[in-house]
Amino acid sequence: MIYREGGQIKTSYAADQQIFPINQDRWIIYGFIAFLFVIPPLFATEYHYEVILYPVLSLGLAALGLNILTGYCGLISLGTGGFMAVGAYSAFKITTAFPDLNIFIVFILAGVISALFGILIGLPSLRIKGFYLAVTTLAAHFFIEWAINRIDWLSNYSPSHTIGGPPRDMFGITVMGPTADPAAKYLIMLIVVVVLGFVAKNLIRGRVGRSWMAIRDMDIAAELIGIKPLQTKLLAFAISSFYIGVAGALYVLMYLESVDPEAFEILTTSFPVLFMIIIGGLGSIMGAFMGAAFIVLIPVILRNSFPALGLDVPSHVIQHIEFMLFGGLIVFFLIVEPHGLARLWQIVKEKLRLWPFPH
Amino acid sequence: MTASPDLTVNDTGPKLLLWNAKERADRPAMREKYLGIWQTWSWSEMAGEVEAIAGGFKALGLARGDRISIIGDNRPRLYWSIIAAQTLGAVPVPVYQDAVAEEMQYVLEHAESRFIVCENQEQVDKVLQIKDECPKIETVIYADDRGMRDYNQPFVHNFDDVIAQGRKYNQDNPDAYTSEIAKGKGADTSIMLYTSGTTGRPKGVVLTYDNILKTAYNAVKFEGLQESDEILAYLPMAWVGDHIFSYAQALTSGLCTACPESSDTVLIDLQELGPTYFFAPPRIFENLLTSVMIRIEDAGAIKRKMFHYFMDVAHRVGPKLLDGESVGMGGRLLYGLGNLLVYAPLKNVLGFTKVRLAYTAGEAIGPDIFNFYRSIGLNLKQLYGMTESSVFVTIQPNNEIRMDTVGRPIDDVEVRIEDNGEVVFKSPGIFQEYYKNPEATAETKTEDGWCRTGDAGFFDQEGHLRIIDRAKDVGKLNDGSMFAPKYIENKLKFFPDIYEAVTFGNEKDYVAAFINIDLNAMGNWAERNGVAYASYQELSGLPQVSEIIRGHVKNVNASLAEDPQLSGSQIKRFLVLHKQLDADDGELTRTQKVRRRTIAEKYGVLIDALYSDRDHCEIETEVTFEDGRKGSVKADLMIVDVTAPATAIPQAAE
Amino acid sequence: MSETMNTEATVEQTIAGRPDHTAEILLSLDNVSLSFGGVKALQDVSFDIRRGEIRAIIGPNGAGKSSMLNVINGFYHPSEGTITYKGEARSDMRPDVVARSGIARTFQNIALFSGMSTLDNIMTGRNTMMNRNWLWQVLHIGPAKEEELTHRAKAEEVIDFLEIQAIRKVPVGRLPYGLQKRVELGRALAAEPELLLLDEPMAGMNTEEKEDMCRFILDVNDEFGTTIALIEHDMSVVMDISDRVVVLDYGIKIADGTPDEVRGNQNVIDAYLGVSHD
Amino acid sequence: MDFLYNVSIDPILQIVEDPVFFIQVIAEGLMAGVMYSLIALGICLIYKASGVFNFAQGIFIVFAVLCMITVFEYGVPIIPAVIVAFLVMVALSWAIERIVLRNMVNQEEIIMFMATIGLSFFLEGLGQTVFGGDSKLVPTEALHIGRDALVIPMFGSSIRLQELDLTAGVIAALLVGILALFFQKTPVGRALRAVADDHQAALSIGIPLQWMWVVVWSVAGLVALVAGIMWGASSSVDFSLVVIALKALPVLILGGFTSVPGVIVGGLIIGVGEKIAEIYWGDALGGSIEEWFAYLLALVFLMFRPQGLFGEKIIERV
Repeated sequence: MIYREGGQIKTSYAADQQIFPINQDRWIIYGFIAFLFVIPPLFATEYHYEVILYPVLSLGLAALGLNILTGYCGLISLGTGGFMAVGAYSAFKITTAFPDLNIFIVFILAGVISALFGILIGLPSLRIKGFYLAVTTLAAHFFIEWAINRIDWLSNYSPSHTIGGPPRDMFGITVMGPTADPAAKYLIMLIVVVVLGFVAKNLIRGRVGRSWMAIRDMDIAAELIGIKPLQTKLLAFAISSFYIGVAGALYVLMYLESVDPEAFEILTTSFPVLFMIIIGGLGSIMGAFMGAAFIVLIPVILRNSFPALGLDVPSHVIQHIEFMLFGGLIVFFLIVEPHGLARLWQIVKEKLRLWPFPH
Repeated sequence: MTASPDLTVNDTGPKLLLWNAKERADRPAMREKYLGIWQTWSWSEMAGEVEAIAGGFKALGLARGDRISIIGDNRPRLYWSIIAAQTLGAVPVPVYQDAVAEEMQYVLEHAESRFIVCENQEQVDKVLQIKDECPKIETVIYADDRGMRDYNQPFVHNFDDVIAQGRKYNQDNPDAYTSEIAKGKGADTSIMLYTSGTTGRPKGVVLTYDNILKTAYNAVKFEGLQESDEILAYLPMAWVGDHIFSYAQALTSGLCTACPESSDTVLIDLQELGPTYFFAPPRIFENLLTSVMIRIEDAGAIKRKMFHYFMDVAHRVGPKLLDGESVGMGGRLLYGLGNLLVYAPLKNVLGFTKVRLAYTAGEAIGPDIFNFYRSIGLNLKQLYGMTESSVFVTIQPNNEIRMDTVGRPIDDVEVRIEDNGEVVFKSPGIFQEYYKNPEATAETKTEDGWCRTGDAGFFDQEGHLRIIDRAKDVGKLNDGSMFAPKYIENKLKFFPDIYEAVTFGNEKDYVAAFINIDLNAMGNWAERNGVAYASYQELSGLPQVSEIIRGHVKNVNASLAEDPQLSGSQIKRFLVLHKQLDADDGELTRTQKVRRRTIAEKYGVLIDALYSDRDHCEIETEVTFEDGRKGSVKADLMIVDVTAPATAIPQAAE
Repeated sequence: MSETMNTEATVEQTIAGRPDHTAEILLSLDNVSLSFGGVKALQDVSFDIRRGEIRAIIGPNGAGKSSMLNVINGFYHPSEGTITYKGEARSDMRPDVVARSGIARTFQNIALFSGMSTLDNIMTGRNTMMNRNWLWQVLHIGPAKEEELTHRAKAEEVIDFLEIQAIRKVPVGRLPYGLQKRVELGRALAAEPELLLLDEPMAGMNTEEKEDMCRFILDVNDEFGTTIALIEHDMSVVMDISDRVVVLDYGIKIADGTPDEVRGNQNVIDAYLGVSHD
Repeated sequence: MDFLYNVSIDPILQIVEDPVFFIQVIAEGLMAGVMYSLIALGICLIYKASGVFNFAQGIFIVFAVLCMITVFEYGVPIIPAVIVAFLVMVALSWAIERIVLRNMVNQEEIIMFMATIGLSFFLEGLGQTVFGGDSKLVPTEALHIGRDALVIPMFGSSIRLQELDLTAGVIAALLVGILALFFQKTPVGRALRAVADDHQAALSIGIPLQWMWVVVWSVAGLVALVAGIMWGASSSVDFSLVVIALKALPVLILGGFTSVPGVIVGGLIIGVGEKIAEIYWGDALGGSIEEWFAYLLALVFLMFRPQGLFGEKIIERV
């Protein structure tokens, strides 16, 4: 309906292959990103940051990472929590060892370490497929969980293996740690997420992305047309783990500020992130963030709606309802639209482009 | 708007190209959707290509006065070949690309073409097939080398080689190009276009630069076309309209001509390109509207209701807004909302978002169709013209759009009505002659410089020309009342269910009709009503279908009854034909016009039955399938009486 | 009726410029055997493919035709025998390595990447030729972007060749069967193979689609000089378009020669009529 | 050097020094393995018949046993309580088939798997709402499950076995036997095997697929109930047991997803291996290695037999 595509002709492949070939899409997305950079720092309160923005950004990035592996390359992982832990503890170790290091570099290094772990875990993926591979990632998860509980060095010998973001400055503003400026913190996270979002898009739309999707859609055929299966899968593991590692660093150092190893349990990280990509949409970058927003917002809405309706519901009951709602929604989405919110968005977009026709 | 060319100096196409290459050097001149993107050439690039091609033609021996035929879909290289040939003073003769070999043979032989430029293997094959019959053919050039590897005849050349040869030639003869251009003048023959003709052999219409450039330029000024305008060139290059729009008007206004990727993708390309200037014969507008209506029927109830509601609003308000009449505030608001929700998106989907000028001509357009497009804000106009007039005789001026007229004469054009009702005109666009056919030329052009159109018509009170029918087709019933077959047929065809109609009545007691149903519209009806059918033939034979058509015929009769002159020619009997009239069977021309005589011969049995008291009639007809095979179909057709014609008014009038 | 038309048209095209029977041998199988568990899929089969020819592999169901293609492109490794490609004996290679050596194929049951568009599917066919580091791709600049655009142009040529412009950006999952087959051919062509293996390219097609596919196969062979080995059930097609035919039955080669020679071979007639083996 | 010694030489020495203790360890490992087998058995059955990897088996166990305990706590005798719990599982199976499975036919395995994760979350929320979040004890006395230890003298020393574990072993063996009979001898069982082999073929010979699913899920519910009682008898029951399904994964990997004997053997191997590793190597590696050892074992195994112990060899086709 809002689309006026006539005349948006492409006279070069570069123009045809840009990320948003339709002007209206481009304006909307860039507008939205600009909105994210300008409006929250002006108006958001601490509550907005803590309850919505930080978790959506950090978990959304983790979901994006998982989506690269699961949604684009078709390799299922249940070990997201473990890789987030690797990223978080790496970032913690690096920034405490080199306090002057720019925190962007800290995040990147944390991601790289996580990526190396990913490659290691991905090695069996040539022989092992499907659920069997999921077990590999679970093994990794449990091993990592065990390691951060056992190896005191990782948490700088903190008694309960707790780590957190130490105060760090950038351009004279504290952007990490308990004394950080919430808006500055938010902007740092947003920059990381936006940059990595575009990087992911660039990878997906090129040779690498096509190889991943080829492996996902039909691995044998992919191999028979010359795609190297192991290299392709390992790259997916590496990139995915990089993203999840960076997300883990953001999650702990920026958002939660202080966590112990329990924060990375399967039920509290791996599964929710998996849900994000299911609800958001397998194989969609936007979907990862939509899913994250959805999963983060549901409890917030739930918790606020009962008091708003004048009902006094005990918090554990709300938690039970939350569980049922999550579970129900997962099943509902898988039945109704296995491709998630992103697909719905896509459908809406297509409908709008064809409006007033149905098809 | 930048400077416009002085046509007294730049009096030929090649000269205009040079002018554009200088004045509009970097503006886009041509586009082609090829390999997935819109390859674009600026005016200077295009001039460079033309220069090379001209050099190549020259090197191959194309000489002043030679004829060169161009056969293929709309492709930049073919357009450039036209100008390149003109540069050398040769006369381009574009040929309809879907013509079968025999049809092609007549034109190539008659025009005595020495050079043939073919788009692809398909066309080359046809040319080679008839080459022995056309001894004048010396050189064949193909633009697309797909499948051409084994064609090693010495006279068959690859376009790429011709260009390369041309570049070399131009290097060796640096002044050849400009000096050749300088030799041309406005009175030279610029192009020869063969009219398909409803009867007899095609005639080669000889047009000069003065004819086409002046006429095209007058229309450019009339409509204010600019270099920012874009047009999609998708109609046959051999048709005068395409030549005027994509060549003459492009050269005189600087507008950009875009060629679609393939004939299958025209609609997609149209939507992508979003042209500002658009021409389509009524049939295409009609098909588009039919598809709109069918697609909207598939939408949900709310959307459908919304669509129909706003279409009603559009019908009330739209044309007035477009014509600049005053509309109440409420109507304006409602139309604005409708534009947001329906009209603009609809235009977007159809590819009309940016169209600021759309023409239709060639046949009468159905009022519903015409109003539909105008009411959603498409500036659709009718014009009147023909090959012999370099198209433009009359155009509907903005804000003076009438359903049943073709507008006013444009600058430099005079129009007169003869005593027998025939329309004659005088204009700069009048053709020189029919090539090698002085008798026909004399029949059409009077000695004092007027041109007969063969159409019957009159001017209404506002000074708008109104065309009724072919002058020679207007006949009389046995009771002496006037019979204008095409007028009646058009009224019938305005019903979406009716694809084509042929009426009979000259020197008969009453009017009878053949009806061709529209497979889309009737098929859709059948689907909605759960009526099963296996083929076109079966569908057309259904009694329910005849009933529906009978209703339409009654409506037509009622409207005929309102016009005193024509009330006597109401339809008494009709039948629904079992097969679609088809150009491949010779029943329609390539431009989809009815070949009355052929049909009368072929279906004589049916006509006799219509004028007897039989209620059915058997017939066996030969048909040509899409792949070229021939076969025959048998059918037993029902003849339907239209009872109780509304004759009250004419009787009262008498 | 149209069947015969088709035959005439294709025969006409095949006459001109066929490779002679002394052309260089591109690939040969020597005494190749292959077994799964106890089942012998191929037994001591030898045959060769000459450069530039269209080589048909025919035989009743279960004759080992697909196994043959799978051996050629490295998906199965023969238990005995050697494969010589371009004059060199080939060791057991991974399929992706074989693909990189210039052998492309299509599949009996369409094996397209259903989540991707026609264009992307065809682009995957050019993967073997794209070798820019993925790090460039991260920013979509420099060599990676340049490479992407160059190969897009190549892919577009394939699209143009196969006349599938109208479905360029349609996800292949939504396409009708016949078009999917064409896209699959496009994906194989995009790799610019020297040897193209087609596994029942016309299975499940209607007459018109078969005609189109025949034309494309002949055009590929003619335009690009690609050597083609194909499995096909439709005898009239095989006889029309192939230069030489090898016939398998129960994993054993029972005939090999020109279509005419094979047509008259008693073993072949028996195999197709289901006469029991002595 | 110490570390190397601790992981290579020392464990061997320990085993040689005290072989009876080693037997004790193996026996305990076998007992734990039986529990793993029971959990994995339910998953295996469902996977065989409906191609769904049921992550919700963990919550099934908790759900079933909590249901039994709750009914029992209302004063209902134990046998009817068990029956009620079983009926609840049947009803649950029916509901799952109606709401979830039926709407997801022909979905990919991975999607089905995720659906069962969703199901697991839903049932957890539901269970906590209905049964409350506290841990509960299985009424072992009413069920006549002994809680004493048996002491068996051996080579001058002795090993201790829990009666409870022995009971579990016997019941598990019985259950497997009954299931085997059920599958081999009853028409329903045969039909189920047909379904497991080929859905399409089963449909085409007129087996009502949907009904079969209900049966299989119900049987899995029964297995879950038994597993829950056994597990709960030795400790207590609460919702943290839900992750128990994850424990079953290595077992399934080892045994193959579709093989009942494989699951039994796999369970035992994991049980024994885990105990030995923890006791002899655990300290050297920092303790609690059983958290991941089973997975490591499964992984190493996978590298050599990707299809599992009893799984069929996968021949890839083009």
